[in-house]
Amino acid sequence: MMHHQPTPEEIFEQKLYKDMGLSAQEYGRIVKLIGRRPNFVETGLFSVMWSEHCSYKTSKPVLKRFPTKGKQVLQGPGEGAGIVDIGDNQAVVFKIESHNHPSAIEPYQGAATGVGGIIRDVFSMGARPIALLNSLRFGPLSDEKVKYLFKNVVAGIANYGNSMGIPTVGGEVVFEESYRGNPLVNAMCVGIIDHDKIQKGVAKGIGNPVMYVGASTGRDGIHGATFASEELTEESESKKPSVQVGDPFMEKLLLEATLELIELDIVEGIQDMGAAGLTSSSSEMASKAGTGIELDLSKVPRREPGMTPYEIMLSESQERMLVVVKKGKEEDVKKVFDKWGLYSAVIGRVTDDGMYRLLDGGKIVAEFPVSALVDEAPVYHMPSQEPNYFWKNQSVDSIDLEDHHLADLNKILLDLLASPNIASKEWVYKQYDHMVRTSTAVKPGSDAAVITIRGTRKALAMTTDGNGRYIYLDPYTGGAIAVAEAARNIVCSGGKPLALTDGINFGNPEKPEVFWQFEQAVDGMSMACKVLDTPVIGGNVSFYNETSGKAIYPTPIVGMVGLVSDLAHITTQGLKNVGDVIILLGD
Amino acid sequence: MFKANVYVTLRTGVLDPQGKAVRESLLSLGYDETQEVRIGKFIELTLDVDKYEVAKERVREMCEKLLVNTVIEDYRFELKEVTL
Amino acid sequence: MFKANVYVTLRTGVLDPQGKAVRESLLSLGYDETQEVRIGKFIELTLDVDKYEVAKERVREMCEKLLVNTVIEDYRFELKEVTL
Amino acid sequence: MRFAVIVFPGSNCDIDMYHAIEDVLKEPVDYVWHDDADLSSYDCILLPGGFSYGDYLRAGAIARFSRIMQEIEKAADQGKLILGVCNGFQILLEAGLLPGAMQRNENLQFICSTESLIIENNQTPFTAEYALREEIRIPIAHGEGNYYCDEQTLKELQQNSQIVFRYKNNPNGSVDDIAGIINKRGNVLGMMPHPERAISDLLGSPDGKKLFQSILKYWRER
Ligand SMILES: Nc1ncnc2c1ncn2[C@@H]1O[C@H](COP(=O)(O)OP(=O)(O)O)[C@@H](O)[C@H]1O
Repeated sequence: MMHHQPTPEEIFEQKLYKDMGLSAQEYGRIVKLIGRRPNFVETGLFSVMWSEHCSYKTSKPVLKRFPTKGKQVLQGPGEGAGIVDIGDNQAVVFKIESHNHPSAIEPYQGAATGVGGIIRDVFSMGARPIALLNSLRFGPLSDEKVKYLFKNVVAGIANYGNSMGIPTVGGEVVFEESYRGNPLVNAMCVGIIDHDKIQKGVAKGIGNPVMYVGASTGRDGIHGATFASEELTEESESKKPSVQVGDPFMEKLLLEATLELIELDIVEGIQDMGAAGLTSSSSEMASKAGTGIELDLSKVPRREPGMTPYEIMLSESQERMLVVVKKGKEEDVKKVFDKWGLYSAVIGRVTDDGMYRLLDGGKIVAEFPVSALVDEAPVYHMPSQEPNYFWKNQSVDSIDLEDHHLADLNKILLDLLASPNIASKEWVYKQYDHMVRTSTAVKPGSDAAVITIRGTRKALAMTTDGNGRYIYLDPYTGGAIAVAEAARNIVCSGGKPLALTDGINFGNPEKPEVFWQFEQAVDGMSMACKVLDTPVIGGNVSFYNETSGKAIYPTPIVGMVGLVSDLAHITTQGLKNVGDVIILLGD
Repeated sequence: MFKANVYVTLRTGVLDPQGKAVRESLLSLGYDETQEVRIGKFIELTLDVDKYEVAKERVREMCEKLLVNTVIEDYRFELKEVTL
Repeated sequence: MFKANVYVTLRTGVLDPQGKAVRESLLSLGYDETQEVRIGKFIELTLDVDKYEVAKERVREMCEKLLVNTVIEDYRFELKEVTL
Repeated sequence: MRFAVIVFPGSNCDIDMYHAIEDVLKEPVDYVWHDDADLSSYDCILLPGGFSYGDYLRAGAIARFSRIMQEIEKAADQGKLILGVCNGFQILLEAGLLPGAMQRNENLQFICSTESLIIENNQTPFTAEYALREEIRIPIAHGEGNYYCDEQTLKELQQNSQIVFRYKNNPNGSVDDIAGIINKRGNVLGMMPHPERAISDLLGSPDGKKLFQSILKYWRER
C-alpha cells in the first residue's frame, strides 16, 4: 500500500490514540493489559470496543439498577435481543435500537440501516421478525431542514421494513425544539420463536469453524479514526468513510437463509455484525464462550480492492453475520447461502487459548487475550449533579399558572388538535406497510398495535412510548410515567404487559447534570418496572445527543410487549356505538 | 433559455445495491462481458435564463440544495442554449 | 474495454410525477426560472469487449431487454473505449 | 384444484397468499421456488406481492427473467389461471403478459391503506362471485402502483372489458382509475390491491374471499 501505518512507537509518542478516541489513561490500561504497546490495528480494535457505544463504560453501573429478571424472562440483556415466554413452547423476542447520529447526517440511509440492524438482532436469535415499531423526535416542522429530515427518515424506515415484508405497526413522533439539530430515530423489532430454536452469540466448541455470511465488506462507516490519523494520503479523499447504505433486499435473503440454516441444527453460535462489525461480533462471541478465536482476514469477502486489515475489522458494512458451526458442516452452510445468492466463507476457527488472533494471510496482525478487549474495558462512575432548573421548577406553584377559564376553549381545543404532536400521524404510518404477514389485528392509529399468532387464539400487543418533556422536568417521575404509559397502552388493547426494552437517548454524560437526569430516569423507570412486573430485557444507550453544547430533552423510550391471551380481548380506541356510556377511570 | 443535463452518480465507495442487482441480472442473461454497473439519475431542466453564467450558477445551486444528496452523491452537468 | 453511459428518459407524453414534484420544490425555493424538469436514469456500464461495433450491439440489446421499459421509456447511449 | 405460489428472492406476500388458499379454499397449495421449472401439475398460478430482486431498476424488471417465467408463459398459453398481485402484477406487465407499465405513485410515497374498489367485470374466472359494480374494500400497499398505458391500449382495455377493478378514490394516479386488468383471453389477471389480506373481519375486511372462491368455482364448473 502507498500509505504507511504508524508504528506502535509513533502511536505512543504522537499520541495518535487520542485521535482514535482513547484517553491517555485508557491507552495506558491497554499497554498494561497486553504487556506492550499496541500496533495500529490493535489500537483501532480497542478504540472501537472501548467506545461508549460498544462497552457502555459510563452507563453500565446505572443500567445495572434495572430489574431484569422475572419468571417470564428467558433471555435478559446481553444478547442480540431479549426473550420472553408466551406459553405453548413459544416466546417473543424484541429489542429497540437508536440510529440518531447516522440519521442526522443522512436521514434516509441512517434510518434505513437502523431498521436493518435491529431486524438482524432479532433474527440472529433464531426468531422470525413479525413487527416493527419506531420512536421519532424532530425539531419544529416550520424548519425546512427538519421537514427534510422527517420526510426522509420516514421514507427510509418505510422502505426497509416494507421491502423486508415486516409490518411497521406502531410508534410515535414528537416535534420539539430541543431535537432541532439532533433528531432521534429509535427502531424496535419484535419476533417470535419456539423455545428450542433459541440461538446465542457464542464461539463454542474448540476447533469449530467461524464463518462469515451475508453481504461483502466495503469501506462503509469505518471509524472516523482512520482518517484523523497520520496515515492519510492524497488519494484517500475518495475513500472517506462513507455513509452506510442499506440493502433491504440483501437482508431479506439473509433473513431467510439464516432461519433456514438454524433449522439444520448445526449452528453453535451466531451474531449480527452491527456496530464495530467484525471486531465486536468475533470478540464478544469468544468472550461469552470463554474461548479464543482466530480469524484470517484475507478470507473475508470484500467489495473493494486494497482494503487493509484495519479497514476490514472496523467496517460497518450492513447485512452480515458471523456464525460458528459444528466442524465438518461448512458445506451445509455454503449450500444454504448459495441458494439465496449470498456469500459464505470460513474465515477462522475457535481456539482454546483464550487469545484474540488476527492474521492477514500468514502474517499475524493482532494478538492479545480476548478478555483484555471485552471484559477489561474501563468502567466510569461519572459525577452526577442536580441541575438548577430542576429546583426552580419544583418550586413553581401550579395554582399560579395563568387562568384559562375566560379564554375561548373552542379555540384552545382547535389549536391543540392542530398541533403536529397531537394531530393524526396517518401521514407517517400510511407509508409503512402495516398489514403484510396478515396478522395485524390492531393497526396504527390506536393505543398499542396487536399482532395475532397464527394457529393460536393468542396475540401480542406492542407499543413505544416516552415523553422527553416530563423527564426533563422531573426525570424520576417522568421515567416512571413512560413505563406506566406503555403499560396502559398495552392494557387498553387487551394485553397483559410482559416486559420492555429501553432506548436511552441523552446528552453528554460527562456533564454531571445530564448524568443526573440519566440516573434519575433509570431509577424512576426501574421503580415502575418492579411495580408492574415488566422487567427490562434489553435496550440501547445513545449519549452525546447535543448540538452546539445544548442537550436534547432526556428521552428514554420504552418499547413494551404484552400478551393478549384470547383474540376476544382485543380492544381498540375508537368510539363504537351511539349511546355507549363513557367512563373516566383513575384520578 | 437554457437546457441543463444533470448527471447524478453515487460517490465512489458508496454501495450501489441497485447496480449490483442489475449486474447480476445481466450476467445471468448471458452478458458475461459486464464488469461494473452503477446506476444514477439523469435530470433534464429547462431554465428561462438569458446568460450562460447565470444559468450555470443557478443549476449549481439547485444541485447543491435539492437535486443532489452530496453526502452520498456526486454530480456534473452540461448546459446548452435552446430556443423554444 | 468499453464504458457505456446510458440515458433513460420517460417517453414524451408520459407524465413524470417525480419531475413534477421536483419542479414544484424548485419553484418554492425561489427558482422561478424553472420551466420543465424531467427525471430519468443514468446507467454506467463497463464492458469487457474489444470492438466498438460489438459493444454497441450488446448495449443496445441490454437496453431493449432489461435496462429500459420501452412502453414508457426512451434511451440513448454513448460508448467510449477505456483501459483499466 | 392445485395452486402454486411462486417465490422469487424478495417476495414477501408469499406466505399470506399461501394462507389465503389454505384458509379460504382448503385446497392443496405449494410454494414454488423461482428456479424450479415445472408447473405442469398446477391449475392456478399465483404471483405474490413483495420486492422481487429488491424491485431494483423497475419493479418486476429483474424477476421477469427468472427461469420460472417461461413456464408461466406456457401456462398462460394453455389457458391456466394466473393471478399476479402487487409485485406479481408488476412482473406480469414487465413480462408483457399484460399490457401497460407501472410508475411511481403520483405522490411519490409508498401507500398502505384499505381502498374501495368497484367490480367492473364479473364475467371473469376471478370475479364471478361478485356482483357487477359491487363495491369492495381491499388493502393496497405499494410504491409503484400508478398504472400507465397509452390511449390506444386504454381504448382496447375498455372495449374488451379488460378493466376488472377500478379504484373508487384513485390513490396513486393510475390511468382511468385502474386497479386491476385481465388479458384478452381472460385467464391472466393482474391487480395492485391485495385480496389475500382481506379474508377475515378480524384483519379488517373479508371482501377478498370471493375472488378465491370464484377461482375454485370456475375450475369446478369447467
Ligand atoms: N413513527 C410512527 N410509526 C408508526 N406508527 C406511528 C408512528 N407515530 C405514531 N404512530 C401511530 O399513530 C397512533 C397515534 O400516535 P400518537 O399520536 O403518538 O398517539 P398516543 O399519544 O395515543 O400514543 C398510534 O397508533 C401510533 O402507533
